[in-house]
Amino acid sequence: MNLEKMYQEIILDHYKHPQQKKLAPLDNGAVEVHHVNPTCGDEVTLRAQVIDGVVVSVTWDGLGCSISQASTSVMAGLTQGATLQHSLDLTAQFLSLMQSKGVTTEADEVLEDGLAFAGVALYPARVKCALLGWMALKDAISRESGELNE
Amino acid sequence: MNLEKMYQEIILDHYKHPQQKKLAPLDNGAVEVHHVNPTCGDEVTLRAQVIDGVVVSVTWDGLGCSISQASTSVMAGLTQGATLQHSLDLTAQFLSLMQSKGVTTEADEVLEDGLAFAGVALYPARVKCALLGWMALKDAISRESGELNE
Amino acid sequence: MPEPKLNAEILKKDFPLLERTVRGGKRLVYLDSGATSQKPRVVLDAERDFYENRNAAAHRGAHQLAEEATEAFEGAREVVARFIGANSREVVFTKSATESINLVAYSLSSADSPIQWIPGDEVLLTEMEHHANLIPWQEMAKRTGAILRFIPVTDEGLLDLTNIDTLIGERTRILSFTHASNVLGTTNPVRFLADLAHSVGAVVVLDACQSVPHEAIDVVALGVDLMTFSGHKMLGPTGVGVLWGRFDLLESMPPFLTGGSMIEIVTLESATYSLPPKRFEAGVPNMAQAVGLAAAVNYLTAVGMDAIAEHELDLVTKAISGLEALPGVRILGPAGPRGGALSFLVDGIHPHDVGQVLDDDGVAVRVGHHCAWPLMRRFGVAATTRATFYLYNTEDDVRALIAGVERAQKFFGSAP
Amino acid sequence: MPEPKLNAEILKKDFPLLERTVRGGKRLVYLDSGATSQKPRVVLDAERDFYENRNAAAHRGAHQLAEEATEAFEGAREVVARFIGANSREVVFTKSATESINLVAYSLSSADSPIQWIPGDEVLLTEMEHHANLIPWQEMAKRTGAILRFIPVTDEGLLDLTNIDTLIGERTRILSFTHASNVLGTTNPVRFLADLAHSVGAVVVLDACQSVPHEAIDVVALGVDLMTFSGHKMLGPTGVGVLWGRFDLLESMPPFLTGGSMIEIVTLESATYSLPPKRFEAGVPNMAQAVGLAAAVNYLTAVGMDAIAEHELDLVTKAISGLEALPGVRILGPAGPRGGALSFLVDGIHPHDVGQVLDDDGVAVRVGHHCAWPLMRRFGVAATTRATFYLYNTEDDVRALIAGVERAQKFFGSAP
Ligand SMILES: Cc1ncc(COP(=O)(O)O)c(C=O)c1O
Ligand SMILES: Cc1ncc(COP(=O)(O)O)c(C=O)c1O
Repeated sequence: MNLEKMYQEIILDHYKHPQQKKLAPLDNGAVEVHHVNPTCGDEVTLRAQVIDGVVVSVTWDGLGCSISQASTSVMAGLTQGATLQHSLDLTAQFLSLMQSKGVTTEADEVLEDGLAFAGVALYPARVKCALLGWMALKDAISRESGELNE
Repeated sequence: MNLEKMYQEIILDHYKHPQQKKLAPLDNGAVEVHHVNPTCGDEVTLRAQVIDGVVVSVTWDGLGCSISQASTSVMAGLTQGATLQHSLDLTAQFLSLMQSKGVTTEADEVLEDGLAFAGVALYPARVKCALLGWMALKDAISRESGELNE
Repeated sequence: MPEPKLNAEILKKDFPLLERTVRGGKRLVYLDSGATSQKPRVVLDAERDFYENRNAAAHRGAHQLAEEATEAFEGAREVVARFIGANSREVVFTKSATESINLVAYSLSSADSPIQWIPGDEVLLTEMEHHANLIPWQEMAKRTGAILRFIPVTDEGLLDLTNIDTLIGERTRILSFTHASNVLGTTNPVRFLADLAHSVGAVVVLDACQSVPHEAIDVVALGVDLMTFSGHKMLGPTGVGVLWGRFDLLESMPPFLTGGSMIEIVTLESATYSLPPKRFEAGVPNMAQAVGLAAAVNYLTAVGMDAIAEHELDLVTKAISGLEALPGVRILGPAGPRGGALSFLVDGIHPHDVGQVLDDDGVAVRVGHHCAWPLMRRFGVAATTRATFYLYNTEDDVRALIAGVERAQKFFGSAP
Repeated sequence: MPEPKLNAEILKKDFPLLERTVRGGKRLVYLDSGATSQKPRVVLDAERDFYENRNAAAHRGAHQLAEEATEAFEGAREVVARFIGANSREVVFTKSATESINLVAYSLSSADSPIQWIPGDEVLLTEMEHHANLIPWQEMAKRTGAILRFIPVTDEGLLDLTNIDTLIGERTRILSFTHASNVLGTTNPVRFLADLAHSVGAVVVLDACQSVPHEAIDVVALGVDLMTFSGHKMLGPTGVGVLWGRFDLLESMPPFLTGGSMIEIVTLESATYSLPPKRFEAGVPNMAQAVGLAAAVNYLTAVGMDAIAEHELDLVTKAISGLEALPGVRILGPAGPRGGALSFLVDGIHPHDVGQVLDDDGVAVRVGHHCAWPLMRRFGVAATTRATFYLYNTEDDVRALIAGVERAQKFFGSAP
């Protein structure tokens, strides 16, 4: 019963058919980051490229549980082609969803498939899994901006 | 009530009129040791001289509570002039009295005034006070013998 | 609205141990809370509740029980943080204040320390430190070549700040001192000293073992960088202490104890470490003790820290005047304003013997050097008798203390 | 007379937590004792009794309560010492096995250590160590210039002793390894390795976290020099661990944590230290936790360590055959003789997801790298699912585990 609530069809679909799970070549100033979940050893490598304030490419590879894989897939789908600001907003929104203990608000609807992770917020130990890819994106963006600023 | 049992007249007498509490000069191969009770800071300096297997002199000085002072006084009185072996036997006997939880045996009678400390054995925190001078003697004797053996 | 005065007679009923008798039926008069405090029922219940309902390895499991244990442990951290006006990520659970200070002394002297030691650099302490805030620095000095210096203590038992400008200087890298003396009851001018030390760029460590249990503390207002205290002295369980630190400082400090749950990535050859506070909490933590400490903090808060401080000052003031009225009794330390530790000497009677007579009356005090041996030497004594007060002590307890000292004087025939 | 088999159904009633339900009324099947064990009522009662009747600062007071607290604390030491066939002066109470190992690694690398390090000296570990027995040595190697070497692990999960003669040699100063693997269940040949290490003069440290709780241990027969374990994994409270050491070795080791109650004489400039065990127990100790641990030891002894070992072997054997009967399930580690830690992989399902399904059924297992990340890499996996058994587990628990794994396979559609 609870299980189905957590592992929504959308999540299992993304898990089985992850989006953009193939690292694009590292050129044109794309940034690569590598994040690890220290409690379970799950890993993600993410490459992001920002041009003129738009995240033109988000690709990744990784090893991990259904939640981390599906969530990274959703993230990649939502942010590729989005503006930098929108990507950051989405990240903030997803983070707040994960801290919501399962209560969703209207604002969460921008997350589209990401909304399916509301059930995960009920399992504190899995929140980190769901955040793995999003935190990698945030890191990549801040490095990218760091470089731009220099 | 308990107090009187612990602070026997004999103990208070020795406390007020300690025996051999005046360090003899350090010559003729006498040994000096300095012992401290780490829980309360009480100290004793003891000088002992052994000649031909006889403890010819035991003098001391120190700062401490009634129990440590009285017990050191009794020790000095009993061991000065005794054979080395007898002094060690007395020390062992006193130690066993202190571990007796207040139950005395016939064997304890060799301790003479030292028997008055049976009540102290009921107060574990004071046992160390009662042993301070005796342990200093034991140490002095073993150093003395160490030196003899060299 | 001012906090109401506390009623110790009523509070006392919350402490099961205080109902017991000693030495053949005597009422226990517990005046040794400076060594360790008694525990209210709610603290014991909280620990037991943790074990009976939520016990599992925090931060390590993905099952429900582990989640609940993590929540309990992290919840305790928040309660403790709020109590001292801190953010929870700045609160590290250790086993004791002693461990906390050692953690700081080791971490700040390791190769990766934010302080890079040059022989001749100085650590400034005071003459009134507890061994726990002295020996770790002696050992650290051996490792780094640092020199220890000491703020002296006046005859009144206050820090002698006359030459403070020559004591704090460019070479001072660390100032570590006690907020309240566990022997003299002195309360030190934290903010003044901290500001002075900061003006030369030193790190300021506060030993708050004898203040956090007894008065309202706002760590930001104190202006220090690191602060330590022990749970067992503030109604909490044994086996838990706290290190608080400014987050940016903690973040720059290398770990001390290493092992599980404080890592990011581990290979056979090397490891990277988590952010504080986890970086400093290797291994399965003292979860039940942290939970018990949080319950103690909640209890203290409900009673009111200002009310506690006022109550203790009232008791210690009465004790001082009662004891000073006895001929041949000398108080060590300031008259006031002061903390609740009260050390005294009775002419002609060794503290051990004073304590024995008190014990015979059911009055539990501490005798000895109180782990502050150098301070004893400063006052030319080997030991003192010390009474310490807490929220559950009553005026009856003070009367029992004074009566006991009188009895000791009679017993040893030293009363003039 | 052989010990009677234990009856887990009856013992279970002694553990209040095991009566609770999880995830909406499911019976709790606790298979995570390798992380931390549950506590029988007698342990909670013993701790509470200490606080309610004997709480005071051990070794520090001269009053009756302090005497009783000292007796309780030192009595606990004797109980623990007897349990492992040791003398009580060889038993040091720490906060955890993690602290114990750090104590050893710091003490043996300090300037006064009995081992004087020459760069190139070696510390020998194994590839199956818990982070607690790996990272402290990495840090120590940084300080001393020592080189870490590792006994490899075979595909079966055993130590690969083929080249042991090249691994242990003249340069080996310390051999530190686990008695039983917390991941694979492997039990290592302690005596053989200890004798070999002694033949080159190395100090032998044993991590007995996963053996002392589960089988009868005689530390003399094991032939090691130092041994560590944690109370919370053996029915005891959190916040207490043990370091056992040969007395002459302990006596030659400088202190680690310094502060009160571990000293002989203290001046502002320097201090001299007590004999072990006090030398290693600075500060007011974790008295209640030591007392609780002694109650746990008494409980374990009453049940019988051989009966416990037999019971666990029975359960793990049944679990192995049940899991192996499922297609696509692979066990890591030896078939037997073995300890009770059982790690496995389910084809096509990540351990986190296996654990989640089990949790949904009320079965608490651990998933992840189990603080043995390098061992995971050795087996080419990021994580495993791990079940660990203890005296209160039943065959029903084993059945629940197997049924849960089957359900996970159905849920994720990975069962062939
Ligand atoms: C083999 C082994 N060693 C060391 C430890 C560390 O124990 P603790 O976390 O209680 O210090 C553990 C448990 O986590 C373990 O299983
Ligand atoms: C001022 C002060 N600092 C440090 C300590 C050490 O505390 P603990 O023994 O709990 O580590 C104490 C208490 O003994 C103390 O009074």
